[in-house]
Amino acid sequence: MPAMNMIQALNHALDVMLARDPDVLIFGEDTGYFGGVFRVTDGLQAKHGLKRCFDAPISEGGIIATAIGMGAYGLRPVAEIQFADYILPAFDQLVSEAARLRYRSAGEFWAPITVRSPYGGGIFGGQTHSQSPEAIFAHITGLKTVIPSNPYDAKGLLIAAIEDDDPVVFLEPKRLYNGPFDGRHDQALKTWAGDPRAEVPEEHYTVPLGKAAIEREGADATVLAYGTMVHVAAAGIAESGVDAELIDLRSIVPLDIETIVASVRKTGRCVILHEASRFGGFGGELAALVQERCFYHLKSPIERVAGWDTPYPHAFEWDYFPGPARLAKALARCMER
Amino acid sequence: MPAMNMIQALNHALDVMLARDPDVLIFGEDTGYFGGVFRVTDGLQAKHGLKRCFDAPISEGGIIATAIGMGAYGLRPVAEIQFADYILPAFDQLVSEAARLRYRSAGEFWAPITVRSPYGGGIFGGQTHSQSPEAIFAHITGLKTVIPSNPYDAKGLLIAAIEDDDPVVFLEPKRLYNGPFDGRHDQALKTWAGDPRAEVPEEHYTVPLGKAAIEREGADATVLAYGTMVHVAAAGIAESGVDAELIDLRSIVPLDIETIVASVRKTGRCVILHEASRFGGFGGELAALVQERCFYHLKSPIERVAGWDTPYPHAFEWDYFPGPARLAKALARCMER
Amino acid sequence: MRDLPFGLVRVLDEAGQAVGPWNPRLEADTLREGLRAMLLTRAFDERLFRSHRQGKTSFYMKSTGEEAIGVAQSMMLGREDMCFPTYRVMGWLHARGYPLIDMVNQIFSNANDPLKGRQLPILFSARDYGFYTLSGNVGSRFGHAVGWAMASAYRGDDKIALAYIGEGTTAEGDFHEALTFAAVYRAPAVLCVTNNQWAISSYSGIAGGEETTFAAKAIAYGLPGLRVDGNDFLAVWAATEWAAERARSNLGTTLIELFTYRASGHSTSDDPTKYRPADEAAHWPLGDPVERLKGHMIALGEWDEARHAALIETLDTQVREAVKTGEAVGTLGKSKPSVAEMFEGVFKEPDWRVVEQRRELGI
Amino acid sequence: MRDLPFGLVRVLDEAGQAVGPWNPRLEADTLREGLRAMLLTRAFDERLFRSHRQGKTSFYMKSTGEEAIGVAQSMMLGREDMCFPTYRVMGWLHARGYPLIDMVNQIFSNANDPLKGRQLPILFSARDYGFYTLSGNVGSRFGHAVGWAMASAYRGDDKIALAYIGEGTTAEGDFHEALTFAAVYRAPAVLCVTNNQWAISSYSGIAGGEETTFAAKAIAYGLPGLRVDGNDFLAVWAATEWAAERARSNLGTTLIELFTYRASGHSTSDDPTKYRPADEAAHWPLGDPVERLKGHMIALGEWDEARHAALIETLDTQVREAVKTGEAVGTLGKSKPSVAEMFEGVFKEPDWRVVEQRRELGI
Ligand SMILES: Cc1ncc(C[n+]2csc(CCOP(=O)(O)OP(=O)(O)O)c2C)c(N)n1
Ligand SMILES: Cc1ncc(C[n+]2csc(CCOP(=O)(O)OP(=O)(O)O)c2C)c(N)n1
Ligand SMILES: [Mg+2]
Ligand SMILES: [Mg+2]
Repeated sequence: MPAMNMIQALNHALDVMLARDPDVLIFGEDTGYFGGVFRVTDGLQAKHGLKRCFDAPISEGGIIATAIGMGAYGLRPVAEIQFADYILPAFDQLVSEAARLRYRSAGEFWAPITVRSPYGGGIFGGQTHSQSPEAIFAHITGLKTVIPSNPYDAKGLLIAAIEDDDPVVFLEPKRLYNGPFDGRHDQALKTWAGDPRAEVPEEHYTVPLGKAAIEREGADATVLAYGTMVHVAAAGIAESGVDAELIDLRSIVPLDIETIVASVRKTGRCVILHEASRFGGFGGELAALVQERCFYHLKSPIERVAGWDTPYPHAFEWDYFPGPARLAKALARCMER
Repeated sequence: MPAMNMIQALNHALDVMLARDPDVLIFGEDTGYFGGVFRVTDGLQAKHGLKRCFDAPISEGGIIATAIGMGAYGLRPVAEIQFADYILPAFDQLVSEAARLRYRSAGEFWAPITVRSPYGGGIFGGQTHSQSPEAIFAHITGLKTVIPSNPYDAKGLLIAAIEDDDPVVFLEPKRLYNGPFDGRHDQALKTWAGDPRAEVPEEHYTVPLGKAAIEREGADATVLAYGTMVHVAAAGIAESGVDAELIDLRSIVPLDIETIVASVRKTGRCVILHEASRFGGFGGELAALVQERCFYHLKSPIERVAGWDTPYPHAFEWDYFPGPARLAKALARCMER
Repeated sequence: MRDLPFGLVRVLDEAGQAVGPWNPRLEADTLREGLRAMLLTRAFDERLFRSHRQGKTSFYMKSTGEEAIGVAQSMMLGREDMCFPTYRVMGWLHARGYPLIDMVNQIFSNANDPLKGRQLPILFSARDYGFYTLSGNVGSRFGHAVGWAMASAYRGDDKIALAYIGEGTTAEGDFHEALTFAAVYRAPAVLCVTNNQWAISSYSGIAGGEETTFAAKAIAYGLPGLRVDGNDFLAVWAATEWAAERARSNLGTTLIELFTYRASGHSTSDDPTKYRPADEAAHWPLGDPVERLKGHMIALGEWDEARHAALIETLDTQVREAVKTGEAVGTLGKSKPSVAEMFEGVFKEPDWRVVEQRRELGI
Repeated sequence: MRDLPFGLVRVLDEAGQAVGPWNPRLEADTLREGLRAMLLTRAFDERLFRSHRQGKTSFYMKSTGEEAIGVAQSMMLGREDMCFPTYRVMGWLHARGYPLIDMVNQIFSNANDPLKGRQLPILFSARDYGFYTLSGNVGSRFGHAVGWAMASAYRGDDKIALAYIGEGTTAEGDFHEALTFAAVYRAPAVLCVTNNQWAISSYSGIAGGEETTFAAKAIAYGLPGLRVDGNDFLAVWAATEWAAERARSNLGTTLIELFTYRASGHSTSDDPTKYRPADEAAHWPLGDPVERLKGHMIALGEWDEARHAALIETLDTQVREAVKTGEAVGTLGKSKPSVAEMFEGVFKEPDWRVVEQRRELGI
C-alpha cells in the first residue's frame, strides 16, 4: 500500500471518482490547469480532460450555485473553495438552497454536491486564511460537515461524501496536508511518511460519514476532537499523563453520538478541543449533548479548549492556537476535581 | 407614558435618533416612502427627509457593504434587512468586514452600524420568513447580537445599539410586534395594550447591551430565554407549577454571564428555550457555559427546548414551535431527577 | 447587437395586427391555447386571492398583468427543458396542464399538499412540468439555471434552462454571478428579467432602471440582450424562440428583459395604494396582455366575444371545482399532511436527531 | 459614451511622446515625483520579497508592472480622499510618503507593527494616508467605497472615494452590488478594475474577459466606463482626473478599467511558471510602466540615465536602511507586539470573555 500525504490521498479520491463515475466533475478557483493552490487537483485536468476538471471565476456564490444546478440535473459536482474563510460569500447558497432543496421540494430535487475547502490555522495565514467555520455549518439543517484527520480517512471520507446524495461541506485541515502536526510548532516538521494512517489503498473505498474513530482508548477521561486537533489532543494526552480516550469525530454532521456517549459514560470526564473560537463554537453543542446524556456519569465539568474569542491573530498564532499544553492543563484540572 | 406596541417603540427609537444625531440614517428594502413591510420606519421619510430615510436596492450584501462604508466615514447607519432569513447574502459582509474592521486595522476604522431585522416564527411565514439565525452571529468575534422581548426594551436597546460603536445585529421577534405571544396559538390574539412593558417613555433612554433582565424570580429552576420565547417561558413556567426563575437575556453578545450563573447556582436547575433548531443552536453555548460554571450546583441535566432539527415547516408551525407545554414538560423532568 | 437592449421587441400593434420581423406566425390553435392558459391563470389568481381573504390559506401572490410571460414561454419551450421560476410565472404551470387540484392543495397546505406541508403557498416544485423548486429567497436560483444548463451541455443533451428574476432582484449578487458563469461557460440558457416596474413598494429606478435598461446588463457579459414587450404574447414567444434556438445551437446564453407591469399588489400582505397612484394600473403602459391577444385573435377572425365569455365561464368553473375539492380535503389549519412529514427529507436518510425528536413528539 | 469602454485611453506613444486629447500636461517635477514613487515601489518589492525567502516574513505580494496605477492615482487625488485598495497598489502609500519603516515592521510582524501583529503582511491600513483597511478577502471592500462616498455627499463634503478590484474579482457579487448602489445613489466615487490579465493561475477569460472588456461592465449600470492603458502613467492620471472631476461635480461614479500586466508571480506562495510561459513577462504587451515614463522624461529632456541610476541607488539605500531598522526590532517569530494586543480591539471595550481568557493566559 503506498504511503500518501493528505494532498495525494485527496487527489487520489478525486481521480478514482472521475474515472469511476462520469457524473463527477470538479471545479473551483485555480483547480483546472494549475491544479489548485494546495495542489489537490493536480494533474486531474490533464488526465481526465477540460470538461471534467476546470477553473471557475472568483465567485464563491456562483461556484456553489452552479454546482447546485448541476446537482439538480443529476451530476455529482465537487467544488473547491480556495480557503474556508471564503465560503462565506456562498453561505446563502449553501443554507437557503443546497441544504433545503430536498426538503422543500418534497424530494423532487436535491443537491448531491461536495464542497471541499482547506480550513484551520497553524500556517501563519493570518485572519482570513486560518479560520475554522464548522460551527456555522453544523447548525444548518440539511447540510453534512466532514473533517478528516489523516490521509486514509481523507480519501475514504471524500469518496463517501461525493457518493452521498446530500450536500456535504468537506473541510480539509490544511496544516495536515503535508504531515501530522501536534501543535508543537517549535519542533521539526513531520511528514506523513511512516505513519500507518498514511497507508492509502489505490482502489476505491469509503469511510462512512457519521462514524467516529477511537484514536486512543483510555479509562479516565474522554477527549473529543477533529481535524488537526486530533493530533494535538494525542500530544496533550501524552503530556498530561492522563489515561484519556481520544475520539476523532471525523464528521460533525452526522455526529456519532453513540460512540461519544459510551466513552464519557465509561470515563466520567470530557474535554472538547477545537481550533475555532470558543464562544458559540461546535464545542458548545458537544458539551450540551454530553451533559444531557451523561450527566450522572460526569465527575467534573466538561472542559472546552479552543481558540480565544478574538479574530485569528497573525503574529500570535501560537498564543491563539490551542496547543497540547492547554489540553494537558484541562485534563489535569478534570482529574483534580 | 404612552402605551406602544413594539413597532411603535422601534419607530420611536429611530425617530428620536434621527432627530438627535445628524449622523444617523436609515435604509433598507422598502423602508423609505412605504415605511417598511412591517411599518417600523413608517413616517420617518416624511418627517426627516429623503436623505435620512430611503429605499435600497434588493441586495442585502450591498446594503451592509454600503452601511459599513458609511460607518467608516463616521455616520451611524441603521440598515433594515426585510427578514432575518435574508441576512445570509450579507453574511460575508457582516463577518469578514463589519466584525473585523476595528481589530484588523488596529482601531483605525470601525463599523458603528446597526442591522435591524425581523426574525422568528409564529406567523405562518414558512421556511424563509420564520428562521432564527442568532447562533451563527453569536459565534462571530466582533459582532454583537441583541434581541428584545417587549416594547420598552425594544426602544431602549435599539437606541443603545445605534449609539454603540461596534456592529450590532438587532433581531426583532416579529411575532411580538403587535402583542405578546406566549405560544398558545389557539387563544385570542393579545395586544400590548395594558402591558406595563409597553409603557414607553417619549424621550431618549437606553437599555444597556449585555444586561439580562430577571423576568420572574424563582427558587427551583432557571429558564433562559430571549425574544418571543420569554413569553412562552412565562406561560410554560405557569403551566408547570415549578417555581422557576425566568431570565430574559436581551442580548446574547455581550452575554450577561453573571446573572445567569448567579441564578443557576441558586436554583440548581436550568432549562434553555429557543426557537432555532436545537443542534448547533445558541442553547449549546449556554448549556456549556452553565455546566462549566455551575457544575457542582446542578441537580439535573441542563435541558434544551428548541425547534426540531428540520427546516422551518410551514404547515407544522405549531408542531415545530417550542411551546409552553414542551417547556413545562422539561421543567417537570428536571424536578423529578 | 449592442443596440438591441435599447429597443423594444413588439409584434402586436395598436390595431391588434401582428407585424414586423419578430412575428412568430403561430397557428390559431396555439393562440387559442395561449389565451386559455392566460385566462386560467387570471381566474385562478382571482379565486385563490379570495380564498386568502377567507382565511383558507396563509399567503397568495398574483401574476396579474404578466400572464403572457409564463404562458408563452412554457408553450414555446420543450417538455424536457427546465424553468427556474419566480413566484410570478404561474402561467407556466397552467399552460402545461398542471392539475389545479394539486395547486389548490398546496395553497391550502392540506393533507394532499404535494409538497407535504413543508413550503409556503405557491412556492411550488413540479419537476415533471419543467418547474424547478421555488423558495422565498428571491434571486438565489438564477445561478442554478446556469449550472443545470451546463450539466445538460456536459452530458451532450439538448435540454435548455430558462430562468426568471424580477427587475428589483437584479440588484442581488446572484444575478451577476449567474450571468458571469453563463457567459464564461456558454451555458445553453435563456435568462429573463421580468421588469414589472415594481419591487414591492420600490419602483424600478431603485434597481438602476432609470440609468439604463435591464436588457443592457447583457453588454457587461458580452451576451446578446433583448428588450421585449412582455405584454405581447407573440413578442415573448418570438424572442424566446430566438434565444432558445441560440442556446440549442451552442451559441450560449441570451438575456431577455420582459417589460411588463405588476397590475396587482405584491402579495396578500401588500397594499399598493400606500405607495402608488390607485389608478396607475388602469393606465397599463403596454396594455392588458389578455386583451391584446384577444383583440388580435378577433382581428384574425379566430375568436369572438361570445367564445371569450364562454371560455372565462368554463375556466372559472374549473377553478371553482378544484377549490371546492381542495376545501373538502381541508384548508389552512383544518387539515395537513401527517406530522411525520415534518421530519422527512432533511437528509435522504434520517439521522438520529430527527429519529429521536420524532419519538419525543410521539409520532 | 457607449463606445468609450471599447477603446483604450493612451497618452504616451511608442516614441515616448505625450500625445492626444488625454494628455494631462503635467509639470516635470510631478513626473519626477511619479517616477520616484514607482521606482521606490519596485525597490521595496524586490527587497521585501527577498526578506520572505530569508524567512523574515510569512508572506509578500509584489505590484511589479502595475506601479503606475497606485502611484498616479495617489498623487492625483486629494489628501482627504480615500482609497479602497487591493494588495497590488502599494504605490499609493509610497507616493504619499508612508514611512518605510512602518511598512517593514508590519511585514515583519514585529513589536513595532502598526497593526499590532493582527494582520497578514502587506494588508495595511493607513487612514492618515487615505488608505482603507485591507483584508485577505478579495472584493469585499468595493462596496464600502460606495458607502463612504455616499456619506461624504450626505455630509456635503467634497471628498471622493476610489476603489480597486482585480479583473478576476469582478466575478464576485460584491462588484455588481457596489456598481448598482453607485449608480442608483450617484455616489462620488471612482471605481477601478485593475486588469492585469491574471488571477493567480486563471487568465482574464475565466472572468469573462474574452467576451467583452471590463470597462464595458459600466454600461450595465448606465455609468461611463473608461478603458485605460494602466502602464501609462499619464493616461492613468488623466483618466483619474476626469473621473474625479465628474465625482466632485456630483455627476456620479465612473468605472475605469486599467489594462495592465502582472509581471511577477501572484504572491510568495505562487510559481507562475506552472501556468504561463516563462518568458511571457518579457513581452509585456504595454511595456514596463517605469521604462515608459522614464523614456518620456528623457525625451522631454527632464531626465537622464545617470540620474536614473542614482535615484535607484538612493531608493535602494532607503529601503535597505528601513529593512535593517526593522530587522533590528525583529522579524517574524523573533519579535512581536505584546500578546495583550491579541485581545484588544475585538470590541471597543473588552467583554468578560476576552478579560477571562487574557487572565487564563496570564497576561
Ligand atoms: C433575498 C431576499 N431579499 C428580500 C426578499 C423580500 N422580497 C420578496 S419579493 C421582493 C420584491 C421583488 O421584486 P422584483 O424582483 O421586482 O420581483 P416582483 O415581485 O416584482 O415580481 C422582496 C424585496 C426576499 N424574498 N429575498
Ligand atoms: C473572497 C475570496 N476568494 C478567493 C480568494 C483567493 N484569492 C486571493 S487573490 C486571488 C486572485 C485575484 O485575482 P484578481 O482579482 O485578478 O487580482 P490580482 O491578484 O490579479 O491583482 C484569489 C482567487 C480570496 N482572497 N478572497
Ligand atoms: Mg418587479
Ligand atoms: Mg488580476
